[in-house]
Amino acid sequence: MDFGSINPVLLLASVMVSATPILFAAIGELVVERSGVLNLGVEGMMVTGAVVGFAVAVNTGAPLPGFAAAALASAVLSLTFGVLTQVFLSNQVATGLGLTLVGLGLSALIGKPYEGMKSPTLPRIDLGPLTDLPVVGRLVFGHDIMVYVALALVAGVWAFLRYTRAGLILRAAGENHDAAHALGYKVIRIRLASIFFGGACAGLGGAYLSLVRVPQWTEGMTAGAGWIALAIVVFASWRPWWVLVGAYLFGGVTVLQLNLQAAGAQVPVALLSASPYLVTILVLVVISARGHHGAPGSLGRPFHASQ
Amino acid sequence: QDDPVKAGFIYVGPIGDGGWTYEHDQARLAVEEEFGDQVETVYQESVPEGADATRAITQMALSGADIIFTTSFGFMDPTVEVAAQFPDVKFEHATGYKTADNVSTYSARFYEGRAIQGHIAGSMTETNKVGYIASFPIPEVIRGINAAYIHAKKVNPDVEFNVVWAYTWFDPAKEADAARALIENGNDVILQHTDSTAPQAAAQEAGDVITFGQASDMSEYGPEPRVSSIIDNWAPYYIDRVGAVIDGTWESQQVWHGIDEGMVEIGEISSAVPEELKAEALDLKERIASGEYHPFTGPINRQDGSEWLAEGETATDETLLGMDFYVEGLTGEIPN
Amino acid sequence: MIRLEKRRQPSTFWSAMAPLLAVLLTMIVGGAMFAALGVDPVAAIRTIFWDPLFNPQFASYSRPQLLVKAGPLILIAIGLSLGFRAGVWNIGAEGQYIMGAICGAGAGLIFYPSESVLIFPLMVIAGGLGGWAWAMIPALFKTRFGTNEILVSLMLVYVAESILASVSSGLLRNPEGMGFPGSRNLAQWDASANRELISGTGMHWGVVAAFIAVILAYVLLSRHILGFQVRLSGAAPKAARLAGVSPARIVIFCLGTAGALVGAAGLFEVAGPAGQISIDFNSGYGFTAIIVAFLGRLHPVGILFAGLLMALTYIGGELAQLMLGVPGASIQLFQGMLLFFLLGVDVFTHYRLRPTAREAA
Amino acid sequence: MADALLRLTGLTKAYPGVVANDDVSFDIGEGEIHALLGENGAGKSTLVKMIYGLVTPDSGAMQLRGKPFAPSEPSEARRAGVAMVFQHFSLFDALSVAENVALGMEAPPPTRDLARRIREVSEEYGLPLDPFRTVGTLSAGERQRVEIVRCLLQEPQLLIMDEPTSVLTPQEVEILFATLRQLKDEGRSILYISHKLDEIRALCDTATILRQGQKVDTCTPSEQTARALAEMMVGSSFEMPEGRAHSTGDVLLEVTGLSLAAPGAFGTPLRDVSLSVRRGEVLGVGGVAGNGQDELLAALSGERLAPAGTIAFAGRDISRAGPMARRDAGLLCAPEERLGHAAAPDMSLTENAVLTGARREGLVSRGLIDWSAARGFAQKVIDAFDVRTPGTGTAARALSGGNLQKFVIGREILQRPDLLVVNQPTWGVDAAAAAAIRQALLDLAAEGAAILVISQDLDELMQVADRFAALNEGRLSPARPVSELSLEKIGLMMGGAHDMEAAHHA
Ligand SMILES: Nc1ncnc2c1ncn2[C@@H]1O[C@H](COP(=O)(O)OP(=O)(O)OP(=O)(O)O)[C@@H](O)[C@H]1O
Ligand SMILES: Nc1ncnc2c1ncn2[C@@H]1O[C@H](COP(=O)(O)OP(=O)(O)OP(=O)(O)O)[C@@H](O)[C@H]1O
Ligand SMILES: [Mg+2]
Ligand SMILES: [Mg+2]
Repeated sequence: MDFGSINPVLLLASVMVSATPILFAAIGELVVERSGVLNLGVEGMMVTGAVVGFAVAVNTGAPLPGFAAAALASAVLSLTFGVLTQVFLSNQVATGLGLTLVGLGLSALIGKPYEGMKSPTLPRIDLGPLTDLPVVGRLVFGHDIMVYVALALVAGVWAFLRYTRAGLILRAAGENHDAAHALGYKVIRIRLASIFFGGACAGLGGAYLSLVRVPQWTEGMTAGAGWIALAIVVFASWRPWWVLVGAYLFGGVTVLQLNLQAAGAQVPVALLSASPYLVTILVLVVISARGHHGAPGSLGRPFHASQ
Repeated sequence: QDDPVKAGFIYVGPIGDGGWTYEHDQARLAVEEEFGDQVETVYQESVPEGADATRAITQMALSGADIIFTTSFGFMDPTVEVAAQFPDVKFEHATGYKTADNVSTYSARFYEGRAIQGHIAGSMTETNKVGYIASFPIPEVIRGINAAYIHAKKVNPDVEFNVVWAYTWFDPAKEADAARALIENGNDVILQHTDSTAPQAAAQEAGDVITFGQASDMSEYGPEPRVSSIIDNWAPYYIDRVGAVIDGTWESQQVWHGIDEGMVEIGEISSAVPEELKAEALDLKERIASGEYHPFTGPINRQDGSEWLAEGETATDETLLGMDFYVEGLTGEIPN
Repeated sequence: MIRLEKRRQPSTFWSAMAPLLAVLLTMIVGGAMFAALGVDPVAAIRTIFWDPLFNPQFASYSRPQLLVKAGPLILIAIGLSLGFRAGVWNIGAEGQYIMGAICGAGAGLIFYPSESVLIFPLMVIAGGLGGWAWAMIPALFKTRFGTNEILVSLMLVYVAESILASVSSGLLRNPEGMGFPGSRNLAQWDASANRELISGTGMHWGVVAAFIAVILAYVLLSRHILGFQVRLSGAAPKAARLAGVSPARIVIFCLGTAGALVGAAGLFEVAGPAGQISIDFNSGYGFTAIIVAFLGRLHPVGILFAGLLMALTYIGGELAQLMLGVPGASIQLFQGMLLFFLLGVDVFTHYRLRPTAREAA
Repeated sequence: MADALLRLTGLTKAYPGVVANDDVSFDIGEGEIHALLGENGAGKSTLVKMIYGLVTPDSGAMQLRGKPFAPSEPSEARRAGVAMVFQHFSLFDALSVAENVALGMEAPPPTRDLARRIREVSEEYGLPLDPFRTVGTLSAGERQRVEIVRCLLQEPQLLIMDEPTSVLTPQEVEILFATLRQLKDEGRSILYISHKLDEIRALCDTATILRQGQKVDTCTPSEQTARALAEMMVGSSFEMPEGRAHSTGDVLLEVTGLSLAAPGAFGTPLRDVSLSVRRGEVLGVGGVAGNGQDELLAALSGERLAPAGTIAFAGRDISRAGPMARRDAGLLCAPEERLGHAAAPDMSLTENAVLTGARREGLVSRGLIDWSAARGFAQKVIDAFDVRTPGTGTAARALSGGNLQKFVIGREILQRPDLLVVNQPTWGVDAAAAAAIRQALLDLAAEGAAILVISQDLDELMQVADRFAALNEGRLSPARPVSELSLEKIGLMMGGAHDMEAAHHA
């Protein structure tokens, strides 16, 4: 067996790209869950973002408006979930699944005319000499802008939750919604805002798939990425930097298994293609066995201010 | 002739897949174009193989279809089953092998096109590494890999094939990842037996990598990375068969058409290919079409070194249809 | 302003009315959607809800198909609903369905071409065991380590799919199938075929099993102490512990029962309507059944009706595609709406609307 | 009082089925400690929530220093100088002390300054706190400090305290009172809610008494007897439980050296607990909330299994037996939390009767539940304990707190336990119902059952228990006959000074 052809720098660079969609979705979902809401509809929001982003990019001829529109569209869609669960107090698990169903149907419908089209794609940034540096150049300075946006978002969410008052309030709402309400915080409003933000992030993740990573629109193209994002939030024990680690780990296993195949490794293909999921399960088990949970106290519980 | 003939189509994917189903639907449109008021067409897309297929075909027959094209291998048993219930309806099943009085099968000799792709690939690779994105380990795909490899090897003895099994006909994200992995491992030619254009996009992004369109022309990625393509052209066959129903001359048959009959087309060879090579490729195409040359002509050994075809011997259709082995020189194993 | 006020007792009126209102709202909003797609909304709604039952051209075929389609949905949803009642979220039924089908078919194919009458029962048992075993993975992880069962069961769907791809082109591949992936056709082998029991009804063993499951689940939940414990675990976990119910046992019981029913459903499907194990013989029943379970309010009789309703929208949706050219995706959206409306309308069961007091009051 | 700080006029707030506050008017003076008294459900919390901006009155008005005051949300009230320590729910277990404090403030300073101020203020008022501790790991008394310090940091003019002492030891209560008097001397006003009449008489300048949402009186508590105050609250006199004849039998329950790890991140471990209860005897276990009461009950009920050899019942080791086996043997339990633990809120009373009565009452045969027998049993509990409810089909949550408590206790008592363990039997129950429940416990003991009462209400324990032991951080003091105890000794036992106790006796 010869793995000599696998170039670690290219592999890493490729991991960064392939992890970006789930990273966007997972960091958004992290905020939603920290506010105490379990939104299982990530897949539906992502796929909606993918189609809207693609359609707008094709029509405007520029990818960035596509990203903006994707974020907006998914965020608006996520509000249906928000209103149902927060105002109408519906079961969050069922509503999240419903959101996935609606997102998949809606996106397929919107996407009909765009199937098989080619979209304008995001160029990699080129910082001249910096980008030409060995190793570092490709890894650090050789990506498209959205890769950096995703990283910045992780840092931003981390700083927001840790250092800002709004972040503290958001965590408080997720930790104990009755106490937060008693102190006068608008739990429902905080949660709706978080859901909106989570929707926007999922939309960006979807658009990154359809505009950069693939780049093409096809029905159901997220193919489970939203579910992976949910798993990564648990994996990360609801901590932002660990979301990054989780996303890169999952992206890493995904890319590595293809690279192993491409390099001719004698490992059963079925095992390789299941490996990202097996690794995720394994990590989840190890984490829970260590007793590290850290789930927000009010996660998934309905809140009704009985005043 | 007041009552138009109703032709139904059962598709396995969405029309917009840009590949397999898209080409079948193009052919449907060609049928409408050809016969105008004489036909009416209906279709159902994204029909899962299995129980739902049986129902979709039955309902189509109930709705009054006179001829139904079922366009995926997985529709074989459902087609045969429904056909038994509707003796007056004609059925055409793509890529299968079971026939009946009212069931025909049809398929295309894509390996003929693969041979030409292999020839171009072997000539043009600079790294001597050709990547191949395969879908499922089935005879058709294995045939394609073998045909391409034999002809690449002929022009470039140092060539090496790296096969990635994607286990999907159509999953752009997976195909893009597979293409990237291959490119990163030094493959500068990517052949694919999956239907999306994602590999073309990945190649375009990487630069200095060439690809071939699959199922449809994918000319939007020309002249580079897409340097040529294999196009499924079902229109002549569909027009022929619907015409036969209109005339009342339809009979069950089993066809395997290739470049000669126009079911397999070679998309334009782009300017990225040197003139001389282009001429060679076109010559190969001519010879295959005329029957002068068979892509599987001995001597060819199996992967394990045992003899498959002796000097000058050509493969029978039967072995080709059930092909489940690699030829000598290919590395790796066929998964199962 | 209007605000919601929690009822002391759930309203029986609304819990009966909500599904009807949800269907009505779905028809209205769905109709608007069809109109926006350029399809006559009345015709679309009629094709979806009426034609499969009463259209002379299709009904004689579609009506039995309703059972064929609803059977596995009901069987799976019954299994899942037990867990959902107890707060055990098994989202990975699709994987258990696949594994049940693989194990069941595999167990039968070992004996090909024997014609023993024992083969089919053996396959059913093996199918149930396959699904059960697959569901035991998240169950054990949850009880041993507290691992989240939603995610583990879901990840296992993808693992099951790659096992399916592998066995259908390897281990279980039909040796006479010209090298194509897919097993022998079980429906065409007498010993393994899950046939229509009464011709023209669509009734096969899977449908019978679904009806039995509905009855047993009903008795279990309403009369049996175990069912009481399941409900109690979901309604008040601490009270359940006080009563002496072991949470681990409930998790194992719920996931195990669901796994077995789902696995059996997979086997019934693959030995009957689907016919063979192939790379994607599974058509999402495992996921759709989750919706059926919620539409049926996690109640066995509710699930029976929800399964039939869902089957109706599928078959009606197919007819609408065929006859009216409605895009397939719009049917999916339509089903999503149905669930959303039900979840939304359900608020009236537990809350009442009340105008907020004004100053003068 | 000429210079009223806060004037309430005609405040009214109705909830469905109850008028929580009905035309309530009174004044709170500057520098005054004003008590608000009333039975459970009299409307005290509702009234202060209106002052704090959490609840909007249906009608009526408030004036703060003569200016109209109608806070629409708590932050508005906080800006106006009103701070509040809540009866329930206002700390975040997973957050640090500093974060918890910041959440209750209008414009908290940066973390470092805040931490410094927390240290300063908490020391100034004798309530030391580490700002970086996670709140979930604090004891109940410390948690209360967090709430108080949170208020103090805002320099409030009016501090509202809703039942602050129910979780404190007598010593801690003293410290709190010192703090409150210090605040009063600084010219701040305090609105103080408590059921503990002696405290109110010792601390408060004025008292307003609510009954069923209406103000019935305003008085000077130091001039009234506790009995008089209680009768004003209830509106009539009520019966105190009768004393009973002592005839204790054999030891029924013997716990020796029971240690058990904390159940979760924020629970209390049990440390080397030993106790014994005889037939016909009531053992009272006192202690401040969060010192292991729930854990002790769980270990006795079998919800958590104990190490072998630590719990013997009627001479048999039942340490590893589950709740069902223990119930079969005659050991029954009624936990503190009624909704969710002792009863399933969304299930009917019949179903809740099956919850613990399934086997002892023979409600299940061959796995099938006999629903008509279950209804019969539920009805029997309802009749015997005067549970006010439309019927056995009513959901548990639809009962008022006191009625549900009667149902839960009655359900266990009617199963004729040999040993009954109850935690907080009369928590949140009005005086008349409480008296009835206590009487039922005493009657049960008189019939020869052993009873273990865990309670935070010392008066209750003094009334019903023969012997008393105190729980402190999971340690149980040796039991002493109640007749030998003084309030001071109890306080020391609750504060964990077991050694000192032992020294006295040595
Ligand atoms: N959000 C609400 N919805 C409906 N009823 C309520 C609500 N809050 C309080 N009530 C009712 O209003 C009445 C007064 O309640 P409140 O909490 O003010 O009593 P309290 O005097 O503080 O009692 P406790 O001593 O038990 O704390 C009670 O009957 C209670 O059930
Ligand atoms: N949200 C509500 N919806 C309907 N009725 C309610 C609601 N809240 C309280 N009630 C009614 O008001 C009455 C008082 O309820 P609550 O739980 O406050 O009792 P309470 O006054 O505390 O009585 P107890 O002293 O027995 O605990 C109950 O009988 C109940 O029927
Ligand atoms: Mg109160
Ligand atoms: Mg009360």
